[in-house]
Amino acid sequence: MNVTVLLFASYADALGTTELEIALPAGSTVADAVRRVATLPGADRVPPKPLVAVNERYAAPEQRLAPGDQLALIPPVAGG
Amino acid sequence: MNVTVLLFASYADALGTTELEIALPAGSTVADAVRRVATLPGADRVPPKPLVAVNERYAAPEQRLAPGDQLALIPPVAGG
Amino acid sequence: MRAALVDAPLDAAGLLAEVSAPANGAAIVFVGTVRESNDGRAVTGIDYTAYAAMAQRELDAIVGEAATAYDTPHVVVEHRLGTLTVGEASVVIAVAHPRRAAAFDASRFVIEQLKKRVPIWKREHYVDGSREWVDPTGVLVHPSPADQGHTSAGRATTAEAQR
Amino acid sequence: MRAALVDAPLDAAGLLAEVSAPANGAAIVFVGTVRESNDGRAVTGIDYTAYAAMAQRELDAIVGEAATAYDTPHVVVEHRLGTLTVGEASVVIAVAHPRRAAAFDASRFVIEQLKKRVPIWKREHYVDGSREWVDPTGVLVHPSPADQGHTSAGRATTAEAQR
Repeated sequence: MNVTVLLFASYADALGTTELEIALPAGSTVADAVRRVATLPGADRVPPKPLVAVNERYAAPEQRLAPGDQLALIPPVAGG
Repeated sequence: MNVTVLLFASYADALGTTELEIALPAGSTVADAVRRVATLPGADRVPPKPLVAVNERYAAPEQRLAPGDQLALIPPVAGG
Repeated sequence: MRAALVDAPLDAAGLLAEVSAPANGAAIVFVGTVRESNDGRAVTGIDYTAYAAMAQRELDAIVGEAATAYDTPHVVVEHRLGTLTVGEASVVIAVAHPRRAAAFDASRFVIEQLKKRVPIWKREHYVDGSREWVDPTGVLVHPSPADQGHTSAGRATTAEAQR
Repeated sequence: MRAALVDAPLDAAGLLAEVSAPANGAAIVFVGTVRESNDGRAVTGIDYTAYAAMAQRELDAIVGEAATAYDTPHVVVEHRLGTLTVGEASVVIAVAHPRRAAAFDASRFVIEQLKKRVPIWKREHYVDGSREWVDPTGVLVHPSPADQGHTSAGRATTAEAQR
């Protein structure tokens, strides 16, 4: 299945893009997606266990993904 | 000696005036002045031990007064 | 750092501008307003009166204490006097600080101290035309001469210690 | 009850007016502004960016939680995005309530929650022309491509957890 990965702020700078598509085996979890992203060039500048949102909601590493899910890697937030 | 007594809000309504002069023996205290005010018509509607300020500062009952001091009887404050 | 008693409508935005400075990361504006009811009675307005000289002195002391305790010169308070209608601002406190926690604490300090020690009084106007001095300590408040409908025993006005 | 991400200068006085109502006795406006320095470095401006859809969702949730917890519908927050200069407001929170203690607590709740969970990021501009993403958790922030003077190890930006 394919999922979209959104990148922001320092993570977008690290990977050189704000959005990418990854293909994962059915039944993959958030943690599986994060491990896939970690293999990409520049991902050494993203921490191994970043905060993640799925479809605009914070998600646990063990959450299962569905085709077309929108994953976002969330750098430490700094609003206000 | 003479001292001025200022009255405000409900105390002014009770005594029907905002300011009066009282004559006290030398060496009198805040408490002495308050007891004198308590003999005036309408003073039954002022509590026996009101807050008092002398020359714009809160004062203890035992504080001694000087001629010309400005005493103020302070009803419960309600600013804000 | 400034405190004032004023007879005209208060300007919250003006006070916010007054405390702004490039070193600050947070500003808090507290606005106290006349509520439409108090202690279950419908209120139409409030007269605020003060022992003006002493109130000014106490307000000056409070902003000075806040400035020292929270280490910022950016503390301003204005209290209005006169007759206010429902919704009008009776007090505005503006505080700015490099850090938000101190700004909140300083703002809170000023309003709590003001309510405790500044010689200002308020007389509420009720829909039935009567008026009563508010006593936040909850002891009896006697009706004013304008308030002929009540006996001299009045009624207990527990008022709000928390407005 | 309203939350918004906006691209234009924020209007603190407008938000204060928005939460005003005759039942309220207290209104608090919190304004977060860009400071001239952070962590000892002189700052000339800040870029704010967001995961807009999720930030909107989280802001909506926060004002809803505040309204429920403190029992008032009068909670509004606006967060600005884009490039701000020193002194400009990045966030304004307005809360009004019948009682002041709840107004203070609700205001504080909104800013603390906002800083904890709303996906907004800021990149500070320094006087030397470099720019860095701020990490309030204090772990390493890597320099952006525009920041050529630094090695990829960057420098630790402990930032402010308390602005």
